[in-house]
Amino acid sequence: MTTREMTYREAIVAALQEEMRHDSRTLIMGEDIGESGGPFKTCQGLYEEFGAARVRDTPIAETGFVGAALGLALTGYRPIVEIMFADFLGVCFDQIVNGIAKHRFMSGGKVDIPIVIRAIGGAGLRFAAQHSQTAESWMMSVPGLKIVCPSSPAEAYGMLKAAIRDNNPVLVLEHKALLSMKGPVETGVDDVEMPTGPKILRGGADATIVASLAMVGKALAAADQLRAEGIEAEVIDIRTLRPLNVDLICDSVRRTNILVVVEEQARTGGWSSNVVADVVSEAFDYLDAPPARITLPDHPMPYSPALEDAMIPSPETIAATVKSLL
Amino acid sequence: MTTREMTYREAIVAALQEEMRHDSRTLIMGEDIGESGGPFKTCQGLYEEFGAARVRDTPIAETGFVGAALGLALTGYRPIVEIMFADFLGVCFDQIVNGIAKHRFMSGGKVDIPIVIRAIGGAGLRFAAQHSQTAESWMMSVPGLKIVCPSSPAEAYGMLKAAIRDNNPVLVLEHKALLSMKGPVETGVDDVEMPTGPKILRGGADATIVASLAMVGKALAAADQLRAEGIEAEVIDIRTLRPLNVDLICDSVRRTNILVVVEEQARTGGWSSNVVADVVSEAFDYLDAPPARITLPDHPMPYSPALEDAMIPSPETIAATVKSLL
Amino acid sequence: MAPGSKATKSNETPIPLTSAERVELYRTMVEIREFEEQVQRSYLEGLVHGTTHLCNGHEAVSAGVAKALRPDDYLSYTYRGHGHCLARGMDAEAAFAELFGRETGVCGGLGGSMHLTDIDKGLIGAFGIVGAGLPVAVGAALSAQLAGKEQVCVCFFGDGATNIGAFHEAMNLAQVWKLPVIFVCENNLYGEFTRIDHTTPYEDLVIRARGYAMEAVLVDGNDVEAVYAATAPAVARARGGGGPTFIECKTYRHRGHSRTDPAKYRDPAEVEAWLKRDPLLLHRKVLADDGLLGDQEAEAMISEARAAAKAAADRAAAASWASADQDFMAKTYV
Amino acid sequence: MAPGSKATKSNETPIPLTSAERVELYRTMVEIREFEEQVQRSYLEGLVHGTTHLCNGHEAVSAGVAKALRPDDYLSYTYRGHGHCLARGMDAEAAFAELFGRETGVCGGLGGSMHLTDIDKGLIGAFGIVGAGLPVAVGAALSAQLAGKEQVCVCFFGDGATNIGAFHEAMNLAQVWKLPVIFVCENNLYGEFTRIDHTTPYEDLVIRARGYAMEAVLVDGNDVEAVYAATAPAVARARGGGGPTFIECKTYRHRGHSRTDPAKYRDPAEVEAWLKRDPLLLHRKVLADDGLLGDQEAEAMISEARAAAKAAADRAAAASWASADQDFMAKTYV
Ligand SMILES: Cc1ncc(C[n+]2csc(CCOP(=O)(O)OP(=O)(O)O)c2C)c(N)n1
Ligand SMILES: Cc1ncc(C[n+]2csc(CCOP(=O)(O)OP(=O)(O)O)c2C)c(N)n1
Ligand SMILES: [Mg+2]
Ligand SMILES: [Mg+2]
Repeated sequence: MTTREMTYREAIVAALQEEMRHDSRTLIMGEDIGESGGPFKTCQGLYEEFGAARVRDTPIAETGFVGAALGLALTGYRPIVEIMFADFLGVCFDQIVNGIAKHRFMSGGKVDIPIVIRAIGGAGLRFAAQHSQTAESWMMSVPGLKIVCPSSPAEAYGMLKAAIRDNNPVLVLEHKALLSMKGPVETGVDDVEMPTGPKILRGGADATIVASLAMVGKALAAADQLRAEGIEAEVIDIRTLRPLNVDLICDSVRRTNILVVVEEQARTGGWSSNVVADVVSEAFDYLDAPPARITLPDHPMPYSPALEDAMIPSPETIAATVKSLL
Repeated sequence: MTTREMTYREAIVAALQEEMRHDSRTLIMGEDIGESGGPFKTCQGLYEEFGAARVRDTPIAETGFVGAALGLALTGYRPIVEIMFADFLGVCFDQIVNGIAKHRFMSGGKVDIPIVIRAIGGAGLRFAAQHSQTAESWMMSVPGLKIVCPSSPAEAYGMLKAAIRDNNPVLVLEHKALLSMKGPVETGVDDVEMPTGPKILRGGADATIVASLAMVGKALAAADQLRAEGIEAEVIDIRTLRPLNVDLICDSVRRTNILVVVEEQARTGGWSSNVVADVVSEAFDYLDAPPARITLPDHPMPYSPALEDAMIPSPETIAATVKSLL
Repeated sequence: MAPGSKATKSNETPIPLTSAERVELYRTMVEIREFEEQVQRSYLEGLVHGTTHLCNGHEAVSAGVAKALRPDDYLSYTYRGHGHCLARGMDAEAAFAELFGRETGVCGGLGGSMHLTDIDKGLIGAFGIVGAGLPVAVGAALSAQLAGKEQVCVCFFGDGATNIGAFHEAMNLAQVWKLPVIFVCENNLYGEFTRIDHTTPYEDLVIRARGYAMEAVLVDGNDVEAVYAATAPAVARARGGGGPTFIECKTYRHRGHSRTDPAKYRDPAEVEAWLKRDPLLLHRKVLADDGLLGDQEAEAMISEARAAAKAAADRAAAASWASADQDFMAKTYV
Repeated sequence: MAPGSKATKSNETPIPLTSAERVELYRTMVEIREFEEQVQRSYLEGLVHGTTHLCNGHEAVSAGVAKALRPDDYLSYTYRGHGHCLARGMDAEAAFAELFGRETGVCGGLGGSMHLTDIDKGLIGAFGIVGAGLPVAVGAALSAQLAGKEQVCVCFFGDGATNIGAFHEAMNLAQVWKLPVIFVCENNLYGEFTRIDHTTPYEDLVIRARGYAMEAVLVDGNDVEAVYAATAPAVARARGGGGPTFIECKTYRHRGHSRTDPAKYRDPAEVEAWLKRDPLLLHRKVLADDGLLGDQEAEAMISEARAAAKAAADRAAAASWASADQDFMAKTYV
């Protein structure tokens, strides 16, 4: 095991490479992931090492190759698929929600479905309405899936490795605005574990801020701003959206008595409501104020740069929201 | 205008028939809806009256005909599509969430998208995991859509008529277990209005129960049981999931101080969380106890009858939950 | 036959069947038929819940195709999949128990009639969403290709399924990757209540394969030996790395689409013509003509199969219901 | 050319073009080319955001097809849609303003480069999801059929799009309903970085049409008059109720897939061969040979178009940004 600075993108590549070395039943399929290494270079070098059979360029046929993952999983392989933009999950939605997620249950629990679906989503790059969604909530209500969201290179590495070893279908939602984020990653780890809940990234006694993906960085920046004003915010990375486990958040709220949840999705239907509702069930009496949700407004992503920026929760908004609750 | 007893199914037919008479730009597409009148007979008689061009049998191609609805809407028609089982919304998910829902916004607000997508969902008929979903939450996080859920013949009639007149894409989620439910419907109404929020079906000062679709009946039955014990529960039909407007629920909670939300979906990712989170924001100080959510458990629908029944929230469970909060 | 879509015959000599095997094909068909007849009776007795899609009339396809397979091959099929499962050796009692919602069901009562799965027999899944099984079959065929053990995957689906996107993506993937998959289209002329001429430009769906330059065979799906003769070389070619084949089997369902459907939308003359071509009758006659199966033997076979189906159903009905106390989450996630 | 997929020529006589019209086709192509060149420059100046997909090399398809249409016809196209929009008369300044994110953009800066829409010109939408525009085009064609005014819908898409399910469903619907839709496949041999031979069994995508028994034409997509000659009869047939046509236009994109792509995956010899067949060069030579366009005139046309593009871009860049204070909800819901 060695720890080195790497980007989120490199961490993804490292996880894929290690797991493909570890188990010859793994393979990855996706568009332009072979010789080209992937449109976002998240498969760089894999084709050279593992060849065309295990690093498989597909036609533009998400239903086809995501469905094929189920066939592979049922017959002894451990397929990984890359969905170039998370928005395209819509194209293969049926295969995921009616097929992959339910096949184990419908068989009476007699089959395992070791599939990883990596989807690169998120706003901030001026890709407009059809290429900027994180798609976090489309599948929140789908039993049988696990959903994880890495917010840093270390998480990208650890979650992906764990997802590949998991015998359940795991949707790994990556964020394109984080691809060049750098951070320390301990690679060569063999005993990876699937996260089963959130993680405290920064302690604080005055308020709890929960966020996912690119919003984690915004939350941390907000906490910096708050510290300058003497307010200590605890920042929690939600990490796992399904199964959703809010125990740690409840513990935090019992200490801070204030909850703010930040997500990069429309206000209606986002997972932040689920966190709020669950925390309210568990820690109602500890809340000094109604929990706040900071989300995208309830309209699609506009293209014009300043409009896109204005939509995305900022550290300033997060900090101001925390202060308004104190 | 005449009021008569009719089934939920007949109410759907009446709404379709009246609106297709009212506006020759309307047409309906779906599988086996022509001469056969639809697998659930929700289009009975339409083919005879309006002919094959406006009551159009389609191949099994949901992406094709739902996408075609967008082309029709952009060029002056007002298409309605029937999705035989709401579960099949997964097959045409992309056309709905990335196309139909966003097209107006991406055009700069320059086009209207008068589309109605009727989808017949819900459990209770032993149709197992792939034919029993209400699909209420798959699209909750999709700006640009409206989502309505009729819980009675009168609502089925009114919502569908309003949806057809609406210039936005409206997803009408019907429930197959309600198709033979009878109730009074005032037909021949011309000034239909799209519901903009929930509706109180039964007043009560002791607790607020919010439900959708088939759960509304369960909530009303629970209220009957509670009355026998001297507890008056207010029952509210959520009606509109998107845009979600909880004002009326907050008003109710300010009076009853107790909130229970019932939905026919998995616990994680359901809309009941959204109602709870919104109510908590608005009426936190009025809540005497943490709001309760009664949902399906977090696994797919089993086939075996007793197992299916056990999954679905019952009046007894609802009543017991209310009592536990008092 | 529609213009531009002549029946093609496989140009390889079919692997010949022994007399015993030819008789076995008949027995398999009889067993499927009697299973479905028993399902119908059990349905009327309230033992089968929700809906069920019988395959009466399609037996030659299940039997003929299954005969061409090895035990380690894979199959994907649909809600109308009882025949495929039985031809592959699924235990009839476990199948009935599944339809009845019992603990002893092949899926423990969680799947039901539309989702019979038996992974140990290569029965990887029954798909309730039209077309959804095709990409999955492609995945199993890719698995076979990667494993290098000359396995194949057979994928059953209906005429209606050739109109949905998943069909197209699967066909193209199979062809471009030269996968050992046999696409078996059971063209029974109807998708639910709608006749094929309303939903596809031509009735002979073998034309679909041309868009992918895929080998295609049009075969009389009610002639079990013809189905076998079309399938065996396709399977052999697939095992040898020769890629996929599309086999269109012309057939007809004797009953409605599902239990609630009286199938009034069909021309009685059409129904009658097809009933005369009942695959069981046809093959029985062939065997009789060839001196392989006397009337008495055939009748005995039928009675035996009927009794066996009844006995299996009775045992299934005596089993415990799937338990509401089981750990459903363990059935959902590993 | 791949086996079994000979080029077919429309057997109707193309509606003849006047000399002036033939020259106009050149001007249209020059305008598209110069627009794209200006987009590239503006991109480097930081005026175009996110990504953009240039159509240099495809101009003959846009120009030739548009020439065959009436003002009340419909068009659906893709993220690589600038050329289709311009050929149809979209205002260049409004297009630039959209790419620059300005209030004066054709979609008010909300859509961006991938989503140029101009409903009054029949430009019903640019689709960023591969294949998604095909069913929508089918809907517009159904609308045309119902309205009975002999309109058609043209649907542009790439070779890569022929692998996705939406393509198949749209093709089948169009054929079974005999809709007035022209499917124009711009086969530039690549979907992003992957060559067509990795993703489809044959390079000539006209074979796809066979699966639907649909009329199909294979045409040199770099020869603007050939494109027009293939399109005009298909349009005429569609107007007359004769149903859809699939037109495969062989072409090549001069630049990478999108702005970040240097297109190193292409064989330089292949690139060079295609650059020699630049549709602008080809048509200029034809016009010169026919004595319709002198070198000086041609150069003047190019300079004029370049200056016009630059002026339009400058005006667009001077416009106000799309306002953050606008009522976004009113842009989302009516
Ligand atoms: C995507 C989807 N759309 C619609 C249905 C409803 N449905 C179930 S079976 C069926 C007809 C299928 O016809 P075909 O493929 O010919 O098979 P057959 O039933 O004739 O064996 C339809 C429309 C479905 N299950 N899935
Ligand atoms: C469903 C879907 N999958 C993948 C993509 C990413 N993508 C955008 S363009 C493209 C290539 C399309 O190739 P082609 O259809 O040949 O059109 P071209 O870009 O060559 O004009 C891909 C894979 C997408 N936009 N939508
Ligand atoms: Mg059929
Ligand atoms: Mg291309």
